[in-house]
Amino acid sequence: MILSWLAHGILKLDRRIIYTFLFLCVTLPFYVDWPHIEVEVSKEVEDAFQVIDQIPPHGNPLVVSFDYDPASAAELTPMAVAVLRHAFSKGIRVMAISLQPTGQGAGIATEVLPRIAAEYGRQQNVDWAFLGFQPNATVAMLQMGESIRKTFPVDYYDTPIEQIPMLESVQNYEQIPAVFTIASTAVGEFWAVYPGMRYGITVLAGLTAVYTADIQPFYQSGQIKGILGGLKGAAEYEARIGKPGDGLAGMRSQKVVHYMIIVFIVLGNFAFFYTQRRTS
Amino acid sequence: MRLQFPLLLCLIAGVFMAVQYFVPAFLPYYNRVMDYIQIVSAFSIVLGVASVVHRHLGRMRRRGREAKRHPDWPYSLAAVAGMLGMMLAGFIGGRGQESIFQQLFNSILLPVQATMFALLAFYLASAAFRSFRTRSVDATVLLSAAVIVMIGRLDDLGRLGIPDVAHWILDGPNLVSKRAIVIGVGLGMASTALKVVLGIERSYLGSGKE
Amino acid sequence: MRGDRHGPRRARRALLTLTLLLLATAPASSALGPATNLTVRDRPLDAGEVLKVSFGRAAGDSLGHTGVARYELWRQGPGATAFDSVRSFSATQKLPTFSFDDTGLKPGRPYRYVVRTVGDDGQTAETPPSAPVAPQRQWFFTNKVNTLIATLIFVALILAYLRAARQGKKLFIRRIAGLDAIDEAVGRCTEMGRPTLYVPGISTISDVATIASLNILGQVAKKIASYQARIIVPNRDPIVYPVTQDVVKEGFLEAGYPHNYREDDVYFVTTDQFAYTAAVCGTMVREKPGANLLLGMFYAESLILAETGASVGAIQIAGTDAVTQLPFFVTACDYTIIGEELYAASAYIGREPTLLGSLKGQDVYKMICIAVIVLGVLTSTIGLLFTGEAWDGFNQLVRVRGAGG
Amino acid sequence: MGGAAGAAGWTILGGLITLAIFSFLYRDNPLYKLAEHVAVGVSVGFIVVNYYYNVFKPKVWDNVLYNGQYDYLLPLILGVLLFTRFVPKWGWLSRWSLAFLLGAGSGLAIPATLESRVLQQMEGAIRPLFQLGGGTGTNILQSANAIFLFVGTIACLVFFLFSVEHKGPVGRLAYFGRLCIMAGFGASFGYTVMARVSLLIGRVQFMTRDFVQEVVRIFS
Repeated sequence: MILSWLAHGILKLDRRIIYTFLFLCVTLPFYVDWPHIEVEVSKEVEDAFQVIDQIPPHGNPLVVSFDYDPASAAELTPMAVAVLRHAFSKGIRVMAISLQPTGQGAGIATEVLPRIAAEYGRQQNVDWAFLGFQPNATVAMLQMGESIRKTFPVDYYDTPIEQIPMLESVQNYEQIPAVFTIASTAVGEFWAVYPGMRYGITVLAGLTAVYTADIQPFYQSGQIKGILGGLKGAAEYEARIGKPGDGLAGMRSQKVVHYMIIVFIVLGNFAFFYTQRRTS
Repeated sequence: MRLQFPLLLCLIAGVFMAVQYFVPAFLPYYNRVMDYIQIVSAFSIVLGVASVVHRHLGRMRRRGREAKRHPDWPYSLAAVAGMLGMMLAGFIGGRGQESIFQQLFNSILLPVQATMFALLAFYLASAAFRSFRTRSVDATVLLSAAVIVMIGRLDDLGRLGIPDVAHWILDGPNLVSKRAIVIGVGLGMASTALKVVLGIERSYLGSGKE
Repeated sequence: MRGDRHGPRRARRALLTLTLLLLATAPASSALGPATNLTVRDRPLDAGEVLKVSFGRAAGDSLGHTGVARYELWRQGPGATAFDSVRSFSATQKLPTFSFDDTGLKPGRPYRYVVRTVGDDGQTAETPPSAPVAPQRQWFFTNKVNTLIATLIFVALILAYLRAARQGKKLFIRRIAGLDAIDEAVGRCTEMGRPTLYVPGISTISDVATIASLNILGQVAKKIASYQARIIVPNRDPIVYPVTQDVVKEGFLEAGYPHNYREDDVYFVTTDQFAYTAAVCGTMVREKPGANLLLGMFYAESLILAETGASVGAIQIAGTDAVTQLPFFVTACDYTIIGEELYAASAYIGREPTLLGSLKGQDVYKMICIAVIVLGVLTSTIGLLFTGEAWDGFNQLVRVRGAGG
Repeated sequence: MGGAAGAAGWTILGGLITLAIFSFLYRDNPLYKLAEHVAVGVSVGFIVVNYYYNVFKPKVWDNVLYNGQYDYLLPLILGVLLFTRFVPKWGWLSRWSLAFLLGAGSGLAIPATLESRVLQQMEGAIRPLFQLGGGTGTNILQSANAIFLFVGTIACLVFFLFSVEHKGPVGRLAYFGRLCIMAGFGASFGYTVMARVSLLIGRVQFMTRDFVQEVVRIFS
């Protein structure tokens, strides 16, 4: 009886075999150009793209907030890169900050910002600025509504904010066309809950896939104007701006592993119900 | 006295911050209090840091009758060394893109955190095999919705209409259930906040009256 | 060279057009224009310390390409005669108009402004002083009326029910299905003569989910004691640990079997998240518990606990308010208590006044929300059917307006 | 360590540490523990340096010394009081700082939370049950969806109601709410799978692209 042999075999399968199988499924697509993927831009990503696309170049800056830590960098940094490429390619200025509670978002921004800005020959403090980290995200967000200078007296490189030419006419949210928060925690939601309600700012959110399902009510009620969800959101944005990056590169492995997980669930349930029907 | 005054301070701070939300005239004082909160909460981060250092230093000291160190003391030494190295690099070498401070972040802190969470993918794979069962109506509805959403995100079964069903699950049942949860959590948060301000909820002050 | 009769005339005409061209593009350097439409207005809904000043570029200065170096803003305070400098704006910025919030002013006192255009060659031109404007102080965010009413109703409800609960009034809370599932699991487990493993979550004592879990632990411990069976409680938080000891000891006492309480069955493992998880999984494999109760706050390790429990064949009941972990618990456990149900279970058992009162207050508020949504949808639909336009009265009622400009 | 060689050295260090953490899959080992503890130390050092430059120096030190705003001494004192937690005898002093922090934070949260998580969400739920604009086909589909959203929202809210016994029609409505909640968790489950897997994909990308290249370059 192959079926019962198969069922028992599945139940007793050693954990390390499953791990190696998963590792292969993730690694193979990097060396073999299979399977084919096409990425369709969803409405949430298109909304985010339109908001950023309409920001006048060389004018008031788009705020990009690195509200995540290295644990979710694999999923969120491709988004940051895609949006920064979109902004810098159009000459849109970027004012980057980080409100991630432990401040480790600042470490990521320090590495990503100069690298992408150099791709488009954008200069620091003229086309982009990085104001660094502030503790207590809720308080910092609300303080920026009154005065960005008081919230960030100096930037991450110790330059007083008065000496940054691009921020000369920036005082509070009235000069900020949109805030793009890249968040792995509820900080992404806080932008819509606190400054969103009090100052009516336009909030765009780049979130880990875990939060994409939970944030839908804020998107449907208009409190968040656009969403990039997980690695797929990054891939869609890369496709939209026509610059493939880590998002699209990872989608092949993503597809293989998704089917693998589905097969595992089906097999697991088959084995469970087959043996259970046998014993009861 | 040791309990009443802190609770009074908590009440005053709480009532002011709630009332200022509706009174523009308090804006200057509101801005000042926000600065204070910023500074004190920054100190609480340093407190968290200090307690980590305190725990690791404690492990390295000789203690007890035979003056024995904690078995894991070499690891604590490594932790303290990592911290001092990072502080030296930061305060001397600055925090620019090429600085040692940033390189240490990129090649020690980032890989450890990123890989720790990457392990979760392995646990997920083994759980998919061994414990995700359609054992109840709830689990059946959940797993079927999950499978549809997963397939829907792979975009190549458009012909079968699965991506549209997946999108509807997100904009339909998922939207209504998460909305109810957001409202429920919101009310829970607001009532807990109210109990803290009024001093009814005081577990954060630590137990007992010592 | 002059072979062509028309040469000189064409040359003269070329010269003429050249100069005209130059004149057209060259700044009218002599006549440096003042800034255009200088407007000063009070910032609405503020403490009366801010005036919003805005002005356009001087005539002929198109986006900072020509002759103008900077614009200087000068202010004349109340009772002063001289103007003093406030700020300067470099003309190279690519902004068609300049706007600036002048802060730190005195409410109710008049201020006047002048904008001076400074050319590259030091020429200056000033606008006429603006009419005196006084910043006004407002005492209420008029766009937050609905929020204020909603907040006042909320506070009133919570306080009323807290007082009612403290006075011991009879407040009805329905028994949630999860508690029946726990009783059944514990019952079947003790029949098989196997211990029950109870994990009170991995968070601290100040976490609401942990407090709720401890309430349920008391009930479970009493039931197990009455069956003279064993309960194992591994702890991750050093402060929660002694509380679980007291709760379980008290449970055994109430059941009338204080001597059955085993000191080393309720123990502290470690504070490290993954080390704690590994230790609990080890206990599951060794002790082979008949029932696993995972109630409280959990993070990413919930997946490992539930999987090991399932592999050991225990009946598993989970309960947490960590929304991100609930999907895993539902698929891996036999029954799951979802979010607020955990608090309701704890209030049902413990009848603890603060939890009971606030839960009832929130419940009544939720009923008001349901009523408003139902009325809103009905009136909006009726409006659509009869007037072709969805009536948005209720939408206006609950819509939140940002303070804005 | 010069530019290129330096960069290579850091990448290799990153790769070796990634392998040390992956070794935990096989079983817990000293290498894993060492990498984890060093990372804890580095993260603590990171916070201290950032906190000094971004918060303490500009907001406390400069404000008090140069701008003469001596009222900033108040939060400074409250902040320092936090450290009395290490001295059991004076530990109660830290309650003042916690009371201020939690009191102000909670006061700020009450109106904002009610406004954004309750009021604005209710506004999102209030939509007409029928759509008349498009062709008959889309109208029916959209109207059915609008009715589902309305009944679903009320059902899920009723599921979380604890003052009403879940029996009879209310019970059936609550059960329908529970099914919607399960479908919602299904959506979250599907997305969470993608999230966990992308973290692994990120590490594999780093190892196969950067780490392997550096190692090959060194040995060739």
